[in-house]
Amino acid sequence: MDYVIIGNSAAGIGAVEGIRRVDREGKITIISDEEYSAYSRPLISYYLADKVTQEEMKYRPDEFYNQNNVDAKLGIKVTEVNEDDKKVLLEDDEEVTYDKLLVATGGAPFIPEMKGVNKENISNFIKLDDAKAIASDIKESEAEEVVILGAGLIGLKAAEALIKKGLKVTVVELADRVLSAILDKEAADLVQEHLEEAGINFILEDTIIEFLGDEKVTGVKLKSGQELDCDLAVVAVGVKPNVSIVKGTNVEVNRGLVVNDKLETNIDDIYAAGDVSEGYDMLHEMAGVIPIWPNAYNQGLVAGQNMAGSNESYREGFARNAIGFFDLSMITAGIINPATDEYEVLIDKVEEDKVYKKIVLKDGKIVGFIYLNDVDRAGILTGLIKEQKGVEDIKNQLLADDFGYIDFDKEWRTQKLAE
Amino acid sequence: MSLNYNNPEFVIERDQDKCIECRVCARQCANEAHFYDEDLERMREEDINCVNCHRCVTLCPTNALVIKEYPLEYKKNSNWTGGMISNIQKQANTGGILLTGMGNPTDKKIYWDHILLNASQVTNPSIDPLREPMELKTILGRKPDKVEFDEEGKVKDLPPQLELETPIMFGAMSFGSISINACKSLAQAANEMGMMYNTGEGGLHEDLYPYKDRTIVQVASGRFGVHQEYLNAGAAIEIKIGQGAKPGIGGHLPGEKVGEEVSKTRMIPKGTDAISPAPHHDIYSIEDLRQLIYALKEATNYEKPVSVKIAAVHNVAAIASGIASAGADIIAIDGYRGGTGAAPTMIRDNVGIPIELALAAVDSRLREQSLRNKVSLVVSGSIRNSADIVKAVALGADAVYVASAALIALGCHMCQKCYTGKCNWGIATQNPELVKRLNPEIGVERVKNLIEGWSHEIKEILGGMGINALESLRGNRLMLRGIDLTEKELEILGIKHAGE
Amino acid sequence: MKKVYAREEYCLGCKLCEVYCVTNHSQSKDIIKAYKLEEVTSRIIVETKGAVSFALQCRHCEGSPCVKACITGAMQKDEETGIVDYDEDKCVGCWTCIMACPFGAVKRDEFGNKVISKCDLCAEEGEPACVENCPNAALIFEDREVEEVC
Amino acid sequence: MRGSRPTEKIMSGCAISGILNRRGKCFSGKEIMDSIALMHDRSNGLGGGFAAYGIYPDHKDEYAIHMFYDDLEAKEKVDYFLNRHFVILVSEKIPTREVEAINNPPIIWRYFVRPDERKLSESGLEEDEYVAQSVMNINANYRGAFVVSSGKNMGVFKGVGYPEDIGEFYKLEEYEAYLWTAHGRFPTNTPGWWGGAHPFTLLDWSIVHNGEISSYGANKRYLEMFDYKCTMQTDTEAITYLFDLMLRKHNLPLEVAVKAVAAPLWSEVERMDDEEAKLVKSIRAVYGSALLNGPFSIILGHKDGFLALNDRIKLRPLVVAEDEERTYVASEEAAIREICSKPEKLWSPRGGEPVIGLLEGRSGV
Repeated sequence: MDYVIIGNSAAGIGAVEGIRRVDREGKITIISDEEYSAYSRPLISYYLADKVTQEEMKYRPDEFYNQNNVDAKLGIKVTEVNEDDKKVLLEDDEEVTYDKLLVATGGAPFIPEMKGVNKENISNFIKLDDAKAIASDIKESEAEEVVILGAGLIGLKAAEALIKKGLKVTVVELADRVLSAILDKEAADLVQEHLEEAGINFILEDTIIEFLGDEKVTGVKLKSGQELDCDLAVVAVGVKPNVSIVKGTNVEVNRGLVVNDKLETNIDDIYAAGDVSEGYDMLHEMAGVIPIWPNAYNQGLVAGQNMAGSNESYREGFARNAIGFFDLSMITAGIINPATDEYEVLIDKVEEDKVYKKIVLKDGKIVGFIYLNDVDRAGILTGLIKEQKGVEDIKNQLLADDFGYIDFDKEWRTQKLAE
Repeated sequence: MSLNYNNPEFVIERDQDKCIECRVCARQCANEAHFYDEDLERMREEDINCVNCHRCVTLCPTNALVIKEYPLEYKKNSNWTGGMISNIQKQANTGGILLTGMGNPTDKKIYWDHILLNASQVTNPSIDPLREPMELKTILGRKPDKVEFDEEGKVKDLPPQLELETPIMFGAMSFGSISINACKSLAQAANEMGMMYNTGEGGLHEDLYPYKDRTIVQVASGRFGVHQEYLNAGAAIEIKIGQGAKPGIGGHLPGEKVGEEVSKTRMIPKGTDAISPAPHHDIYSIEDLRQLIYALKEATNYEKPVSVKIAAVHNVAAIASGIASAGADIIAIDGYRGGTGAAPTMIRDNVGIPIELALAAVDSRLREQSLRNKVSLVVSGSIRNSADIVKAVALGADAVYVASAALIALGCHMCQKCYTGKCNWGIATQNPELVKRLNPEIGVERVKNLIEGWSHEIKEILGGMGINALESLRGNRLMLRGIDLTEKELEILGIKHAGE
Repeated sequence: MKKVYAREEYCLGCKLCEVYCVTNHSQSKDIIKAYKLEEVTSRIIVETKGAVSFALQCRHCEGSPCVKACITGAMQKDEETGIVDYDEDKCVGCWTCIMACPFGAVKRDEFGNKVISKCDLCAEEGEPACVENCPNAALIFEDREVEEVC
Repeated sequence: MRGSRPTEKIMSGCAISGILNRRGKCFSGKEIMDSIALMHDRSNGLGGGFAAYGIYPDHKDEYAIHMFYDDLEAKEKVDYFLNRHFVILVSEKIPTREVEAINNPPIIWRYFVRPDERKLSESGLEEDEYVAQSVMNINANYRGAFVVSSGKNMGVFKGVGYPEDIGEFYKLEEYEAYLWTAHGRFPTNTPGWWGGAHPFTLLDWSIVHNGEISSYGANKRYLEMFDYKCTMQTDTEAITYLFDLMLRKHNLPLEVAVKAVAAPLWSEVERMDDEEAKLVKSIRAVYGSALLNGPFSIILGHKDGFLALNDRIKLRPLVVAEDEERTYVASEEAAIREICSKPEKLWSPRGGEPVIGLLEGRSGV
C-alpha cells in the first residue's frame, strides 16, 4: 500500500501516526513545500520573540520519519493531483503514485485587496518562513514601528512577539473588538485593556486601504483617512483553506475540501484533513472549516487510520482555543456569542483580576465557554461539550472556583474516574 | 458572658522550621485546634480545642508537631489536684454531670501486673509452637456434666456452642457509639479470624449481616433494634445487664449521633436521643432474668447460646452463680476498668471492682457449686495484652472480650472524648467526614494483626508452660504467682505468692 | 496499564498525596527542602466538598486528548508504559492541554513558570508517591484493563 | 524418717513397665521385677512400686485395702474408722523381708473388707463409690495414714527405694498375678515419701506414670467439682481420678475416656468423618479440663486388663510388644526384651494412640 500525504504539519503528522497504528509496512511519502521537518506553527510567534529556537520548534524528533518509515520530500511543491492515474506530480516533474492520498495542505493567508501590498517589509504570519522574514526585515531595516492588520489570534500573537522585540506596535482591526472569533465583547475589552497596558496600540473599526512607501513600506493609509508611519507591516486578516492543489480535479470544494466523518472527499482514495478540510462541526451541526491545531491532528489521525483500512469516524470537531498574551491566558470553545435566546448564558466576572468566565448552554448542555485569566480545569468543560452531557442540575456550580468532578453525580463521576 | 475559668488541657508545639504549611493538621482536626493565619502566613494553634488525640501528630509529614500537657501548675496539693479543681470549674460553668469516654484512667492497682506466669524447665519440655501443634480453640456454651449416648451408641447433641479459634472476642460496641466502618472492621476481622464480635445494644446494620455466624447480638435495656430477625441473625444472644464502666446506670446516645443509618438500625426516630434505662424494666429479679433467657431461647428455637453480661460489682460471685442457675450458657463479666463510649466520670472511676478479683471469685464460686463446667465464663474490662489473656484463662476464664484494645488497633489514641462524636480517627463518630477516615480494609488488617500477634504470644506462653491446648491452662492457677499482693488478695485470687 | 485510582469513600481530604507528590518531584526529595527551597507544583488535584473528597490526577487515557492537542509535541504517550508525560524543555505553557483534558487534570505551574505540571505516575519509582503515602489507602495503583490494548 | 506428704506439686521422671497374660494365667512377680530393674537408671531410688492383679483369689470378692501408717496411733484411728464403716475379714501385716537398701518403712498393713451393709444403704451410694469416698476420706483427713490400694483381688506394693529393692522387700516373687505393672521413680524436688511412690490407685484402678502433667492445676480443680480431693500433689493421683470419673462415674467407654485425656488434635478432627468429628468435639467440649497436657506415658491397670497411653505429641517413650499369650509395655524396648527376647510383635505407639490389653473375653476395661 502506498500512502501519499501532502502537507507536513499537524494533520500530516497525525496521518502518519494514524496509518502506522494500523499498517506498519505500507510506504508513506510525505510531501511539503516547506523545507523543514515538521514544526509547530503556533510557535512562530515564540520564535520571533526569541523564546524558542528553530530546533525547539520541532513537532516530532528528528528520528520520526525514519522510525515510521516515511519518505519525506520536503521543500518541493506538488503541482498537480491526477485522480485517474492516482498520482501526484511534483514541481521537479517527479511523479509519485498513491493508493491513498491525503490532502493536508493547511491554510493560506487571506489577503484583501489593498494598494501596495507587495512592497517589501510586508509579511503574513503563518509559517516559519514568515517569522524568519519578519525577523530579517527588522534586522536589516532596523525597523522600529509596525502596523499589524487584524486583531485575531495571529495578529495579536505577532503583536506580542514584536512588542517583546522592542517595536512600537499598532494593530488595525475592522471589527469593534479584538479576537472577535473567540471572545465576546466583554472579554475582548479586558484583553484589549491588558494588551494596551503591554504597549500595543489599537485602532478598531478601521482598515488599511493602502501601503505607503517606495520599495519598502513606510506607512499605511487607513479607510478612515488616518495615516500611520511604519517600517514593517504584518497582514493577519485571516486564513483560508489552501485548496489550490486540487484545482483541476473533481474533488468537491466548498470553502474547504468537503469531507465526510471518515475524512474522505467525494473522490475515492482521496482524503483531506486539517485546515484545508471542511468537516463536521458538532456544535453548529453542519460542515465547517475549523482551523485549529488539535482538530487538524485528530482529523489527520483518523484519516490516516481509515486510509490504512480502519473504519474510524471523527465527529468531535468544534472550535476551541487556548491562547495567552503577556501572561493573560484564555481558553475558549464552541459558541460564545449566541445569536438567539435558545441559549442560556452564565457569567462570572472579576474585573480587577481580569477574570471573566462565561458558559453558554443549550438544552441543558454546554455548547461554548470563555475562561479568561482563570483557565484551570477548563478542559472539563471541553469534555462536557464533546460528551454533550447534561449539566442542568449542576448549573450553579459550573462557574464556582472549586468546580470539579466532585460536582457531578457520584455514579457518573465514579465511572469516569474508574476508566 | 463571664470568664469560664477553663485552661487548656494541652499545648500544641509546632516547630516552625519543620512546618511546611501543608495544612494537613488543620484539615484533620475536627476540633479546630489548628488553623492557617493568612495574615501571618503561618499555621497557628487553638490549644484549648486540643484533646490530644494525636491525629495531627501522626499525619504531619514533617513531624513538626508535639503535644504536651499544658504546663500550668497548680500549687502543690495531694488532695486538691489540678484535675479535681478543673472538674469543679467545669461543673461550675455548666451545672452538668462530668462526662467521659473509654476506661477508668485512675491510678488504682492493676492486678494483672501483680501476677506472674510459670514456665517449664528441664523436667517438662517446653513446646515450640512453631514446630508443634498449639491449640487455642475455645468452645463456649453450656456443657452437660458428661457426654451422653443414644441407644445406637451415637453421641447426643450438646446444647448450642460457639467455636472460637482463639479465646478472644470483640466486646460489645454498638453501631452508634462507634462508626459503621469500625463495626465492619471488627466484624470482618472476627469472621476471618474465627472469633466473635458483639453488636452492643445498637442493633445490627444490614452491612453486617454477612458476618452473622460471627455475631453476638445484644439485647439491652433499651431493646434498640431487637426483633425476631435480629435475634436470629447472630450466632449467640447476649443480655446486657451492666457494663463495667458504668454499673447500675443506663446508656445515652446523643441525638447528634443518631443519623439516618443509626436510626434505621435502632428503630428510633432520627435525631432523637437513644436512652437505655438503668435496669431492664422486665427484669427486677433473677426469676425475671430466667424468663428472659428462656424467652430468647424460645424465640431462637434453642439454637443459640444465651450470654448474660454483668458489671463486676461487690457480690459478683453470688450474682454469677444465680445467672448460671437461671439458665445462661455464658456469663460475661466486665470489670471496672472497662471502656465506654460515654459515662459519668464519677461512676466510671468509682463504681465496681477489678475484673481479676471478680473473675477469681466467680470461678471459685462456680466450682464450689459444681456449676463451672456448665457455663462459660467470659471476662472483660481492660484486657491490654496477651499476657492479661493468659492470666485471665489461668484464673478461670474461658475467653475474654477485648474492645478498647481493638479500637486502639483501629487508631484510637485514648483521648477519651468518644462522647463528643468528634473522633478524629473515624471510630467513635457518626460524622461521615470523620467516619471515612477509618478504611475498614485497613482496619480489618490491623485488628487481625493484633489478634494474630496476641494469639501467637499466647501460644508461646503456653508452649513455655509445656501446654499445647488452652483447656489445660483454664483455671490452672498453679501457673500463676503473685507479687506485691496481700494474703487476702492472694486468697481471693487463689494463687500463691512468687517463691512459694 | 497500572493507574492510580481514587476511592473517595476513604479519602480524608488531608492532601498528604500532594505533599508527597511535591517531594517526590523535587530535586532534593526532602519534604522540608522541597517546600522551603524549591518551587514544585503538586501534580494532583484534591477535590473536596463537605464530606466528599478525592484526589484526581492524569488518567493517562487511551485517547490522550492532551497529546493530540499539544502544539509542540511536548506531550507524549509512551507506547510501552502507557504513561502520558511531557517534555518540560519543549513545553511553552500554551495551556492547550489544559483545554483538552476532560478531567481537568493538567495544572499550570503554580510558581509562574510557563510550563504545565501533571502526573507521571512517578514512573521511575515503582509505586507512585501519592499511593504509597496515602494514610487511608484511598489511592490504589492497579491494572483494571481486562485485556491489554496494544 | 519416712518422709512427709508434700505440699507442692511433685515433678518427676520415671520408668514404667507392664505385663499382661491375656488368658488370665497368673505368674510370679519375678519377671516384672527383672523388667523394671533393667531400667535402673531411669529411677533414682526415691520410689518404686508394683500393682498386681489376681493375687488374692481367696478374697476376690472383698476389697483389699493396703495401708501405710506412720505410727500406731494413726493405725488405731483408721482401724476405728474401718470398723465403723466396714466388716473387716482379715487384718494383717504385709510380709516383707529385710533389704539393705530399704530403710525406715512405715507400718504396712492390709485388710480384706466388705462395706458395712447398714452404713452402705444409709449412704445411698453404690458400693464402689462408698469405698472410694472412704479412701479419699482417709487420705485427706487421717494424718499419718495412707491408702496404698483399695481394689478387689489386687494390690499395690510400693515404697522409697529402687523398684527391684522394693520388689525384693515385698517378696513379690511369691505373688502370682495375671497383670503386673511396675514403676521406678526419679523425683527431682522432694525427698522420697512412701505414699508418693507409684502405682497410685483408687478401687481397681492403678496408674503408673512417667512424666509430668502440666495441666495438673486444671485437672485438679476440675476433679474437685466432682468431689475428688487431690491431696497427694501428684499427677498420678489426678490421672487416676480422671479415669475413675469417666469410666466408673460417667460410665464412658474406654476409648471415649482416652479421647478426653489424649484428645486428637483439632487438625486431625478436621480430617475425620462427621460422626467421629462430632463425637470428638463433644468429648473435647465437655471434658476439656480432663485433657492431660505435658509429657507422659501411663499404664492404667484394671482387673480386666490395661491401657497404655502416651501424650498426644509423644514427649515420653512407650514401647509395646506381644507374644502368644502376653502383652508387654515399657518405657524402653530393652525392658521388654529382658523378659521376652523374641516377641512376635513390637512397636512404638503414636502419641495419643491408646494401647489396650484385655483379658480374653473382656470387651472393655
